[in-house]
Amino acid sequence: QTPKKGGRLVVAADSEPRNLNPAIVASNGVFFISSKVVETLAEASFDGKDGLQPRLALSWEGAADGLSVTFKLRDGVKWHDGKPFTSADVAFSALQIWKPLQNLGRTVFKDLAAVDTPDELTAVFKFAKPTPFQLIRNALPALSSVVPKHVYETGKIEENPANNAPVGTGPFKFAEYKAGQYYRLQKNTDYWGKDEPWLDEIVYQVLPDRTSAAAALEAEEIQLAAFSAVPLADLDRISKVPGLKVITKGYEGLTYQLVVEINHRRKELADLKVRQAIAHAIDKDFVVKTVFLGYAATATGPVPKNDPQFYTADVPTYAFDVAKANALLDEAGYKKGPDGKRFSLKLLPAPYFNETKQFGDYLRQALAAIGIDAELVNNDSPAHIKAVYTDHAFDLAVGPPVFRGDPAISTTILVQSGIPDGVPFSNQGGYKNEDLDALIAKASETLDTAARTELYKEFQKKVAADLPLINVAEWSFISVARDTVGKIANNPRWAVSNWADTYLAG
Amino acid sequence: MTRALTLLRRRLLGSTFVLLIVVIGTFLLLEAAPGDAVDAYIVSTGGDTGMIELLRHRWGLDQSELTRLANYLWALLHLDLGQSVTFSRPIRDVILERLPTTLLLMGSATALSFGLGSSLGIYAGARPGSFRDRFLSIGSLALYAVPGFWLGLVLIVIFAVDLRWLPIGGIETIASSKTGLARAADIAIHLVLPVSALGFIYLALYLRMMRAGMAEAWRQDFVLAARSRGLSRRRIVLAHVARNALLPLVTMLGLQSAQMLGGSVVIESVFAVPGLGRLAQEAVAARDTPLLLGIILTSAVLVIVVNLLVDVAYAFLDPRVGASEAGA
Amino acid sequence: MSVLRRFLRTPEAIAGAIILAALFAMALSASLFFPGDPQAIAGPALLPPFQDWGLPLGTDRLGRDVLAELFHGSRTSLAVGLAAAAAALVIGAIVGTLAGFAGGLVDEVLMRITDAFQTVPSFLLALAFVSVVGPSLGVVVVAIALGAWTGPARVARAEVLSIRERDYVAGARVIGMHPLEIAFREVLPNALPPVLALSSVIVAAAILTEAALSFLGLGDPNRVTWGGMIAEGRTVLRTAPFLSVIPGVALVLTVLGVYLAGEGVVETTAVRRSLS
Amino acid sequence: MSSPLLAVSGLAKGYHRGGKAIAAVDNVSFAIGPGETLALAGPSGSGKSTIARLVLRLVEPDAGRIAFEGDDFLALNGAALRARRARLQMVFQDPLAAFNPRATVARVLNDPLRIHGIASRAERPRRIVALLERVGLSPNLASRAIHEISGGQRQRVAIARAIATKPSLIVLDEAVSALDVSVRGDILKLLLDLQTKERIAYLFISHDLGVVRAIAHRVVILDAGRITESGDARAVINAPQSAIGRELVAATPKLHRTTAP
Amino acid sequence: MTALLSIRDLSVAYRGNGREALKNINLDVAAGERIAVIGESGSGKSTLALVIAGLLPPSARIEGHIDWQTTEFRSSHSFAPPSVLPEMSGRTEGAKDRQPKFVPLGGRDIGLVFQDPSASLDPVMTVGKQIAEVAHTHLGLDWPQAFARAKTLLERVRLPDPDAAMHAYPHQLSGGQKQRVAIAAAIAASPKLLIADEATSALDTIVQAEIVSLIRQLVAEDGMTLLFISHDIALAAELADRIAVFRHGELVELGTTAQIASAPHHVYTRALLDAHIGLDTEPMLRRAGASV
Ligand SMILES: Nc1ncnc2c1ncn2[C@@H]1O[C@H](COP(=O)(O)OP(=O)(O)OP(=O)(O)O)[C@@H](O)[C@H]1O
Ligand SMILES: Nc1ncnc2c1ncn2[C@@H]1O[C@H](COP(=O)(O)OP(=O)(O)OP(=O)(O)O)[C@@H](O)[C@H]1O
Ligand SMILES: [Mg+2]
Ligand SMILES: [Mg+2]
Repeated sequence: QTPKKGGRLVVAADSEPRNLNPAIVASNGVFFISSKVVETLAEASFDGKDGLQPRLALSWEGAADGLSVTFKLRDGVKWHDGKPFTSADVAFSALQIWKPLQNLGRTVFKDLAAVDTPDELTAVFKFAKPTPFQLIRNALPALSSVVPKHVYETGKIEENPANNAPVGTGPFKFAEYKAGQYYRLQKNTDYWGKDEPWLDEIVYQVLPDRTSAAAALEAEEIQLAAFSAVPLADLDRISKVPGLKVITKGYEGLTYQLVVEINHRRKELADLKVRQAIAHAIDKDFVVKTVFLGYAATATGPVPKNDPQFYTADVPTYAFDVAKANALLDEAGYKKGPDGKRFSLKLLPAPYFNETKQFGDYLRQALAAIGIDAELVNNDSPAHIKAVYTDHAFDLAVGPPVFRGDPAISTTILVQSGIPDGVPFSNQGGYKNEDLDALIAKASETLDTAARTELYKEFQKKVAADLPLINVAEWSFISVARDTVGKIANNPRWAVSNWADTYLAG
Repeated sequence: MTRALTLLRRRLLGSTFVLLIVVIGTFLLLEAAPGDAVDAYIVSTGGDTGMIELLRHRWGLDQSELTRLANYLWALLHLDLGQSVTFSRPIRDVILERLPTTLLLMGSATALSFGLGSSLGIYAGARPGSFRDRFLSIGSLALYAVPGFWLGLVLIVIFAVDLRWLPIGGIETIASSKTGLARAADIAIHLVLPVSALGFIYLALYLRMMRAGMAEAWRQDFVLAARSRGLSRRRIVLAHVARNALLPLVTMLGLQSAQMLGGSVVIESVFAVPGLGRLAQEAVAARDTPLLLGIILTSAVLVIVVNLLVDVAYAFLDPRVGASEAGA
Repeated sequence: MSVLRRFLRTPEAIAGAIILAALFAMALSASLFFPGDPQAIAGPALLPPFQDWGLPLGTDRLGRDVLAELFHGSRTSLAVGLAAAAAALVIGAIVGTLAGFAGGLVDEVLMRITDAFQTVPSFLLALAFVSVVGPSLGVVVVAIALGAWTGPARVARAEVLSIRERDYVAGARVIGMHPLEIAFREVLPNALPPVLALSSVIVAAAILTEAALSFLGLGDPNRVTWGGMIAEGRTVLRTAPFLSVIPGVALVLTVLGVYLAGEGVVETTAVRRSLS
Repeated sequence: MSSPLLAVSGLAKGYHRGGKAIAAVDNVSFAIGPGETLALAGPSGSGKSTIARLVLRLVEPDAGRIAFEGDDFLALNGAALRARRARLQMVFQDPLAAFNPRATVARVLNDPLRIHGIASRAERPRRIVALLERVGLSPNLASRAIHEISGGQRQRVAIARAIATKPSLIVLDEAVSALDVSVRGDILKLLLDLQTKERIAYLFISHDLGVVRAIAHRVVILDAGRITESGDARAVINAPQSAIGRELVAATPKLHRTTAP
Repeated sequence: MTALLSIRDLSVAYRGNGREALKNINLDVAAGERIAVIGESGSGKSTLALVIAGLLPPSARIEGHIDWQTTEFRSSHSFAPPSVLPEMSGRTEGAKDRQPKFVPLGGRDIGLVFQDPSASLDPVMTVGKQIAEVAHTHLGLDWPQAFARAKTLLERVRLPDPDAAMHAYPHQLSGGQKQRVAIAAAIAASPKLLIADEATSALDTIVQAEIVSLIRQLVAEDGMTLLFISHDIALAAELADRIAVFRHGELVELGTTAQIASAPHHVYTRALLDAHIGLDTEPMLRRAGASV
């Protein structure tokens, strides 16, 4: 197979993001499409320094006091409408969008005070409070999408038409969207990357039904299904279909965690022994083997094993041990009743993934084995969000939080106290641990990378010991592609990277 | 003529009332739903309270229910369906974009089920109690019992994946820039499977109704009278028995239009057809109340229009209609 | 006894009766053959049928016994079908009778409400209702009934209107019977058979609607339902087709049985089905 | 005629059909004395049944007065009307349609007794038996369903129901038209017998002038909702004065029996 | 007098009905005569009409046979397809008697008029067409000719405004008018035998008299044989040359009208006569009872 220029790559898309502006909505669903159009300052990399590879920024330097970060920008980059890309665009994006409007940037850039632009190719981020450079660095691949100032500076940013037809500097231009059918991206002939992109066109075919991606691949209607659009259970068979390949790489920077969220307002669950019993009742290996069919790893704590910077295995663990779990519950004073039940719980599996629902089914059985009667409540997404994060109408919930390369971005919030009601994907279980809160606060201000990393290892130990939530497994996704698709999975966030070098073999 | 006009006026008045009930009922139902459009949006993005409040305010979700209902009705008076919160586009545009697809799907499914169903029904009912009658009767009953979504899955596996005769879904080859006849043919090919999955159950229904209607017509005196006049079997079957048995089918056609719209929700999702049914499902999932209201309103209007057309057709087919309606 | 014999006259009715009998037997014996939780994990995942005689129909994605699920699922299907149909018939009969009797404004308003329910696709309504209230067996039953009562209501009203004009109602008035007694003793019992004749169609439709809702993930997660089994099996349709084929066939047979038996009943009572 | 049992005056009722108004009954007046049979005759659609329904207050007239047993019958309502109905009964043409299809003979006869408190619960079975015997039926029939007995028997049950409340007037709308001739004679005899023994008056509706002549004292001939002629039954039928009367008489089939058997 | 048809030892039994509907009937119908069949409800009158026309349901068991005098029929239209549905109609020949025989064709050879004029016309076809299709089927006329014939027929049955009536639907006509249309359809192909099964029972006296006189006239004009079925002995006597009295499926008496009316042999016939209440019958009312 020889790499060839040109061609149309047809990809399965399982949802239609309503807002395609990655600077506002930093989420994988949006990135999947718009990362090819709108670029970030840096992208994740398997072998680059600090796991990064330059994109719009060529270099980044953090000041020792943690009050500024300096970016040197790439020269000769043009927006899709022909206007030149400058440091003013970076300043505008950071101050006007990332900090005030972006879902994740609102925390990471909360202390960003100003962006100085000494020249067209230099942007200096100024922080009001010392901010760890490690955090900023880790946030670059996901949080630093740069959009053109000249397009966004007039009118309300949220209502800008470019939010639905993004304009960027990426290898592909946004061409067309047919609701319910497809998105079409077209080659950017003016792209800064030499000889890039290879493809002429990328088409995202909307396939909302989970079973159709595999069928479409087999029928050669699409060439690539990312984000496990092909159900895991089908992979074994699909991998044997001639002309199709299954790729497990390329999601290392997009780790999802399978977590049991606990409502500590329930008196039984406020008891550590009960939480420990639940942890012992879960056969993590079974979950990995059966629910994820091996395409996952068992978890030990709130940082995934595949994270190169922060992970530590040195935490309390809970082996699968039903007898011990029962003993713990007896000790805690929750004896089995005559019907074999100790108490009842409401269990809300998040509906976003098949796997979370399936794990919900499994957890119900696992709890039944230790005399806890769990009643499953299935909700659709908005109802689940409302029930868990606003109304706290749950005892246990199954959630899939994302680890985004730094615990401070979206992980510590899961256990930290004092978060107002209604913030999704945060600690809404009423858990409060002053030690842990202090640790989180300290880590967020620690500028020294090594010291900061150490603090997060401490954080993992504490979480694993006190079990504000139970981390069960970590998984990333699988891509299935036709053999002709080349340069797949060559970075840890491949599916949401720019695909400038992806090609179709002739 | 004036009588027809008064009748029409009465119908329109009644329909307006019906639509009002539909709108208010649906609005209240959806308001009772846990979670709102912001909760639905936040699923894919996350965000803190400030952002959530910002969105609520921007989407007008911080007003009271009654205010929003009043605003909605007021806008409706001006034929304005409002703005979809999730698409951030006028709902009219979003719906008009999807409507043709659904109309095409339903129209084809109706044509298939009605045409083939009634023909087979005539074929079976022509000889009540014969082998073919029994066979078709049981066969159609079995078909009638097959859930459409399940049939859809099976059809996809057989015809799209294994045999590769037909596309697995969608309404046309994506981004193909085909035009004219080529495009029509392309769409037709894409419609084969979803139309079958959606239409077969109704095919069975029409077949059974036709057959039952004919069995009933055979028992009527006028058929005995026609036979006593020595008319050919063909004439009796077609001109008298089937002709009379057709009438309830036509009424059913109107009633089924709503059911078919409902059925298209699942079928459109199985076949990735970008129609109103799938839009409805998306609107529910996104808690896009005004959008769902718009869809339900559109389908209600559609159903009302179809029923009006059916009534016209019925009046055309059954000469007694005017007399009995005015008489009663 | 002769009624039963008359009912079992046609081969269709016999087939229907056999299927329904088997179904009821399954539903009743579910706890006997498969005590304990049918959703308990019983073996290795995705075991094909006829491999292990302890698990004759194999296991699903989580290793649950398909046969046990099938047995327990029959309960849900039957319960939902019967309960939803009963609810629809009761609501429909009450609304229709009320409209037919009251006439005038009450009739007008009730019939416009019926129209409203009929113009909204019932599956869409069920979908919205379940996602609003949250999926549980009771909610699913109500959701299905909401979309199904209009047929019975119209039939009941038409019957009441026609029976009201019959001589025997005039006869009851002539002997000085109280209007309420006329309504409930003379009219209603005779208006009901055509309404009840709709029940097989409604039961069947209810079973199918429940399956479709479960298929879309809106079934009660704490119960095994055939629709839910199909939905689960769908993701592995190509790898383990039996997971969706087995409940699918069970569903088709059940609905078929209901229809067949329904036709038998209709034929026996010789009540013509009026459809509008 | 001192005080008529039923006095109807200026009765009118219109219907709309196809946008046109039809005067089903138009300014009709007549009176019936106690124990008298008044026949209403006329072609189809002339308004006979409508008059019957008006008299029984099954439909409300557009205009006119009805005095029954000296009272303004139209002024009665609700319970008072229901109580008074005991005195004014009806027998319908189609004996099958006149009964609740699920009823049994006993139930049919029990209802009027119960509603008007004519007999205590314990007493009722005996009264039912007596009623059946009165109309010439075997008491064994009581437990039968209405559809299990013959047409003639049904009509007898209908008469039994009508007389259960001891009425002074019975309206008979084509009550013998659907019966076989042999049965018809017996029913007519029964009616006459009841009339003589209990002084029941009849409003007898029929299009069969032979029957009218045989059992009615007086006849009213209707055409298009209006009275065209009335008078002594035999006199009117022997020598009708109105065109419609003459036509009716001429159209009645005549059997010329030259020799009596 | 040539016999148009002779019925020999004819018995008919419906399945699931213990009693035979017709028992051992022997009856000759002469060409051109008017014969009336009278009897009470359920005596088998309609069954007789249906068995003669070959319209009995397949469930009916027939024994005995009906012989037709073939010379009385035109055989020129043998191209017409066998009209009746084999599995829906009984056979007029007994099982033992299978040799090919003349089988009369409904419409062409036999015209039937039924009791209920509203039920015996197709409600959704214009009356003109319902008559024309008979002419078209049996007389080999093309449609315009058939419609022209239909109009002539409507004139013959004295329907007011035949032009308008051609395009009318049954519900737009009165009962008597409908029965006239049914008669027109029955005689559209000039059948030899006209069977009227209670053709006037649903009509009021005045209309009944009109229809009876119409039938009398048409039968006379076309030389048709008439089988007039009625439960009214007086009506039968007014129209028929001979009367056949049926009871419980048996032919109890057959005679000329004068003989039946004046000197009935059978007690049942006598009872029927006695039960008749005519305009000359002695009133049953004892006038003394009345207070008028
Ligand atoms: N409910 C009604 N609605 C409309 N028109 C009616 C109604 N009842 C009776 N009519 C009309 O009123 C007229 C008189 O009808 P009615 O039934 O009183 O006649 P009738 O003398 O009893 O006729 P028949 O001898 O056929 O029973 C007819 O033209 C009839 O069509
Ligand atoms: N299709 C049938 N199936 C079974 N029994 C039948 C059928 N048609 C008629 N019968 C029975 O055959 C007997 C004769 O019926 P038929 O209709 O010939 O009588 P009829 O003299 O025409 O009566 P009527 O005056 O009521 O029309 C009756 O006992 C009747 O119940
Ligand atoms: Mg009348
Ligand atoms: Mg008859």
